[in-house]
Amino acid sequence: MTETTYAQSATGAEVHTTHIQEPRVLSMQQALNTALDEILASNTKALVFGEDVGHLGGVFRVTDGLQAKHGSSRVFDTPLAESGILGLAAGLAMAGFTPLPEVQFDGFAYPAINQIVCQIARLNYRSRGTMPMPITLRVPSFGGIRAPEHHGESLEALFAHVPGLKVVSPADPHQAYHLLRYAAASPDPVIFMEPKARYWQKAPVEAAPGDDLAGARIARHGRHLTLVAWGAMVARCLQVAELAAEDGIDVEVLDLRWLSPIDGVTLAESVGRTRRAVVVHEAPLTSGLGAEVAQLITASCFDTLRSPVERVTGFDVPYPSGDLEDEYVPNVDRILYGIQRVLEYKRG
Amino acid sequence: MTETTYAQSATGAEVHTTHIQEPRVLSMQQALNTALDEILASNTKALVFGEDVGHLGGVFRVTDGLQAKHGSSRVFDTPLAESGILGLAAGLAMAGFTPLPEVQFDGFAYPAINQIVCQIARLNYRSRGTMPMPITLRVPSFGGIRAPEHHGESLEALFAHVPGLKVVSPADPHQAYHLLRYAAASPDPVIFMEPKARYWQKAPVEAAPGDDLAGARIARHGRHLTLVAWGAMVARCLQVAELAAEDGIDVEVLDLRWLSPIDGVTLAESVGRTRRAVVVHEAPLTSGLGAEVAQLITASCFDTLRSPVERVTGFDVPYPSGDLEDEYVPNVDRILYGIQRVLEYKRG
Amino acid sequence: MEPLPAEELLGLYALMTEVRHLDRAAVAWQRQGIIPGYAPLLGQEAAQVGSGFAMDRTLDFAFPTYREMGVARALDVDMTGYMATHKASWHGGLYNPVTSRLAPIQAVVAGSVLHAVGWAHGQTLAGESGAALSYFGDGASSQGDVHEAMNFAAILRAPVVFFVQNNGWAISVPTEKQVAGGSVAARGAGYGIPGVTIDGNDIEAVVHTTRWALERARSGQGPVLIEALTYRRGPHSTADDPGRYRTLDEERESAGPDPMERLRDRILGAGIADMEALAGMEREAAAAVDQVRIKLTGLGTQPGAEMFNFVFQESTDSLNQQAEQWRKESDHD
Amino acid sequence: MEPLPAEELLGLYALMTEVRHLDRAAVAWQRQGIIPGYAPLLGQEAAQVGSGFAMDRTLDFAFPTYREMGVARALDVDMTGYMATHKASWHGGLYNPVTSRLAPIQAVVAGSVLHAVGWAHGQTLAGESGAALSYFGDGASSQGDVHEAMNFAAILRAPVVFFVQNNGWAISVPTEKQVAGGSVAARGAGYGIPGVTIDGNDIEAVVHTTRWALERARSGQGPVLIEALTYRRGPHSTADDPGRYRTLDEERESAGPDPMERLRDRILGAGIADMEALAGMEREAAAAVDQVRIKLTGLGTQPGAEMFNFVFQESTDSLNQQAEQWRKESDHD
Ligand SMILES: Cc1ncc(C[n+]2csc(CCOP(=O)(O)OP(=O)(O)O)c2C)c(N)n1
Ligand SMILES: Cc1ncc(C[n+]2csc(CCOP(=O)(O)OP(=O)(O)O)c2C)c(N)n1
Ligand SMILES: [Mg+2]
Ligand SMILES: [Mg+2]
Repeated sequence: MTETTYAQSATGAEVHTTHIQEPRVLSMQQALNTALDEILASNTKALVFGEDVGHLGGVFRVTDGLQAKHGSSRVFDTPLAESGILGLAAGLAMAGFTPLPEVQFDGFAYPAINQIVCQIARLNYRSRGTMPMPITLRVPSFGGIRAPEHHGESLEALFAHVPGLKVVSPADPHQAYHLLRYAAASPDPVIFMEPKARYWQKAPVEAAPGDDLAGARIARHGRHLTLVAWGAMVARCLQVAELAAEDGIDVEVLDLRWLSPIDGVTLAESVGRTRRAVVVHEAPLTSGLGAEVAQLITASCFDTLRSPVERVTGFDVPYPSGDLEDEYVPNVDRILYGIQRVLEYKRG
Repeated sequence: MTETTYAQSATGAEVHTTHIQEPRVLSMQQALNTALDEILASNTKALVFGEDVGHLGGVFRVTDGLQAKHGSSRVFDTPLAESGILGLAAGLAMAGFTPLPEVQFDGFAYPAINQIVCQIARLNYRSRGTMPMPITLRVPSFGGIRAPEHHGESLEALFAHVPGLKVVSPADPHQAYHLLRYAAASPDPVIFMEPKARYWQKAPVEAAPGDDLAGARIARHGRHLTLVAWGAMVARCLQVAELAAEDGIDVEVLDLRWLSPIDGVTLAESVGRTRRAVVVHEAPLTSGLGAEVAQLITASCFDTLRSPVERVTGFDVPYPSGDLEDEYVPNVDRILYGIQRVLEYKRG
Repeated sequence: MEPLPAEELLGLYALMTEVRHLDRAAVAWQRQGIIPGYAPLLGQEAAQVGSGFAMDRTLDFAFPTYREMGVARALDVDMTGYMATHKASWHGGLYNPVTSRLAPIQAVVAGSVLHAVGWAHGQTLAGESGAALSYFGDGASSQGDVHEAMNFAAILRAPVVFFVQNNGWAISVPTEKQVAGGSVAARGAGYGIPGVTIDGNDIEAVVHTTRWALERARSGQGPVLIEALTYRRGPHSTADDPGRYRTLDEERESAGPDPMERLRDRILGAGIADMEALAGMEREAAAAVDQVRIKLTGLGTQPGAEMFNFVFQESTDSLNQQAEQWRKESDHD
Repeated sequence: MEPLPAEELLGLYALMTEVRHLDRAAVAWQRQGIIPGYAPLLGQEAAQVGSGFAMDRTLDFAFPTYREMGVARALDVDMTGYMATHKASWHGGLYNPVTSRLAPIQAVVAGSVLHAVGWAHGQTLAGESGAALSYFGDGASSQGDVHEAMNFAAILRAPVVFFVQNNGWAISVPTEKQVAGGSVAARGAGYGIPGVTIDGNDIEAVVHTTRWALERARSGQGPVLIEALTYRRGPHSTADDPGRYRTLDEERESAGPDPMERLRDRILGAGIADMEALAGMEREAAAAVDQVRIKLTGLGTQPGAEMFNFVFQESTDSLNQQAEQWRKESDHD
């Protein structure tokens, strides 16, 4: 994966290659901001819009300074209507633009679902490839910030089930920077789920992606079992892995990254080695993406699996208020229990 | 499960027990129409509304004659706006009514998703049980009728992932009649997915439900493997079972009925006996409800399963036009291939 | 209002004649099993042909619903490719939407109204001067997306013309139970955009008003909302039975004079052409429709592989594997 | 417009004083870490207290957003239960919405507007005579649901009053970039319903207009749309920094006179009460707010089991099992 691959404009717009040249320590918010800045600079057809993304720079400051730098035609506030924002994006894509709309919070993607599912995901298909939808929809996602209702949700299972969408979530600043540039260069619609609980932690962003951005990645190598996670749960799983190591348990952490399409090859390779897996996600259990991941693992590793794949997830309840958040989001204890279950499993 | 159980009104409205007294041969459309008629007669708080459900009696005639009989206050046409219909339902539920709204076709539930997910599914929770939502949303669902775009879709995975919703789909007229009465008596919101390809086939409807309506049911007993299906796929699986029987393969067909909550006990019991399972659904493969079913089976039957659970489903493509429908919806051949795969599976 | 030149009137009459023939033929084809379904536009020919005719096809772009066959014909779209949607070949139709200046056929009521606004705003951003023409119905006007579209369009001053065909019905629901206040056009004022009501069965009024609105939009003066009053003379679709919700007497009364007859009388009255010339047009229309029938029946079933081909610009391994498995399992017997 | 009786003016002043105290206190509590966040209503006290005060609590029902603390107080809602939402105890608040005649606090912009229409239509169907009062903002007016709600309400002639607080801002976006045409009230005409613009900082105008609208609705004359012009003097929420999008000078200019000072001047000018009496009200308000603080800080953390308890009226085996597992895994260390 070279830089030019993802600096290419899907719509044939002139592309000036703009890219960080040396490692920088950035928060995810800064990494995303840098990526957006460079996307706007290198693809003259790129547009950033949504609620409060202009002057204010977004409620999480991810678009901070972009309007001042790139102008209010290319970075603009819309009225407060998510269906309108996504419908506008579809029309702009038809006109040859590369829209990067934002939905302010996960829970406010619902009013736009009709435009996302019935229009953006299908216009390439409906038009037999003549009207591509190179749209990257940024959605601050997942929980963990003690926010009001509808500000802490995980919609990946919904999006991953929609044919015509690709879905990705970065786990750290380096991933955020490279995956956003990769997504924005895609000729297909990508839902970009930003783990808002991780916006502020700093870490190095390298100039080179480091691996093939199209698939999953092993965030930590281990021998005894594989923890599969994405978004904010990757950091938590890495933390769990350190704790487990104290008990002599060697945990592999697989950062799935792409929630659609899922990288079944890396999954099979990892669990083929470790023979045990736990999937961790914040979304409710039932019909969550963990079921798909578990079934993909089981189908490919049926003979070698030593125990059923475990799921440690949010419960089948609405995302709760701050008081109960730490009870809802998989915490270290619950993940350790999941690990214990797969390690202690005995055939009956 | 006795009649009175589901003739109870969730909202405490006066209930006159009205119910078919002897077996009748009905199409599913007639069975649903009969059930709605009786619900309106027995629960004075019940209301039927949606697009074209009044005078016209619905595009599938499921509400035929109900306005003439019960009046245009209780059975009424709304303007053409699905979010409006569901938002109205939520408000009417707050006012003590038992709304039975209709969304005209599966694909037109998307504009209402915000009201369904963020409001109807959560108002009981948000209000700490003081504002129940005894809403039964009828959605003509699934494919098979060579219809225009957005008229053949399967949204069960989306609905089943939403905490606060219950989801059910009947496979035949008897199930349709009893499950609709059961759903309408529920104090919780139920998404009622009607397999539109099965509206017109007639079959006997018995006065007694015949089993516990709250769970799954075995539609055909068999020894060699379990086919798990719902909606229109149940009839197809029964047909496959007959064909397989000619080759000496004894197929059990499990009609899941409730897509949320899923009856894990019946699943485990069946596959515990047959040791092999194939899940069949019309929705796309990835993140479909088949993943959840497969994972539930694997988790409960890990030691006895002889092969990984197979999924025979729609592809990860938008539901296609009539020309390609029979290629998309699981057909007899593809289900037979799935059966072959689980039967011929050999540990590597 | 200047009368239209004679050759334009004749051109419009020829188009309307062909559209009416094709419309009637399509209903017959459905009965004959040639196509599984169809949504007739009978009675809406003036609104559709007139507005499509008013477009500048080098600049403008139209966004239809599922009933705009007359617009498609006026834009000179390949009619076999257009009708293929009703043959269940491909949802969006088999014509090329980009070169045809007609977005793919669209079944979600109000689904494409926002796309028109987005495309139009794209014209502004790109410094181009086309206008978008957004078609929708009285029923669709109830959808939230229409409100969002009008508000966005007015805020962005986007060059878009909202063209509402108020044909009196949304399937079985009459306008008075659909459109509170009785007028879609009146809603324009609430967004600060001109809302104009026209007789949608008077093709000259349709052409003039649409031209005016498109020019206004192109010249940077922002969106316009046109409500063309017309009447759906046929059923909602071939699956519908209007006898269940309106009587023939009611139909006759509400429909008013036939837009085709009006144009014919206008042409004959002004001595622009004689009956014979018009009869010639009828024959040409019949021949053209016959060609469509021949090509349409000649269209084979779409190959199953097409299901997989257009999902993405860049397909995925997982999808390719599904296509591969499908191929294996459907080759077999 | 008849002036309000003296005791009503005094009652309103007492309510507004308490609301202002509680509002300022809540901002302080956020800084002190007592609550994680808060959305102040500073400057909107007249619009909120006046409209809530105009309700008949035996008949009517209010549907708030997330900023209607002043409405809640005017309706005599348990303010600890109300403020609990900002302590992150429970999203909808811990008050009983049914007995309070105030629907649960609601964070989806425009989410509850349709509920008000549904509840109001329920009054018609049940032969009862209450009216619904639906609160939303200038930003919310852009949502499709608001359009659908107004159209439904007018078609159904539902007894609902739409009360828009146009406070000039939706987070950082000013009304002129939000509301095309500049007036939410003007949109009423498009639905055939009265749209009234009032000075939302004039509490007498607010009380009079809301009473008139509620009475009109209750008597079967259909919905009314009121746009109360006011100003959000504080940040959008305690997480917001208005300095990024407006200057203090702009604030001063746009905000106009403080609604509280206006009522105080009115009361003093008319000799209804003297400064001392008003100072007494301030002391009572401070004491009441202190009580809320004590109760709020005394509120323990919600027990985790509550997550599972209210999902359904009839819980499910699967959910019960999850609750059981949660219990086991969180008792442990
Ligand atoms: C969002 C959505 N809801 C429902 C339908 C089903 N439906 C198809 S056409 C129609 C009526 C549309 O009426 P109108 O907008 O007036 O257009 P007309 O059919 O009269 O041309 C309905 C309800 C749909 N296609 N899309
Ligand atoms: C559907 C939805 N989209 C976005 C948001 C995020 N958000 C919360 S408040 C707000 C601004 C609301 O403005 P307005 O309606 O004028 O109310 P105000 O805050 O001024 O009281 C936004 C964008 C939301 N809560 N709901
Ligand atoms: Mg119509
Ligand atoms: Mg505001």
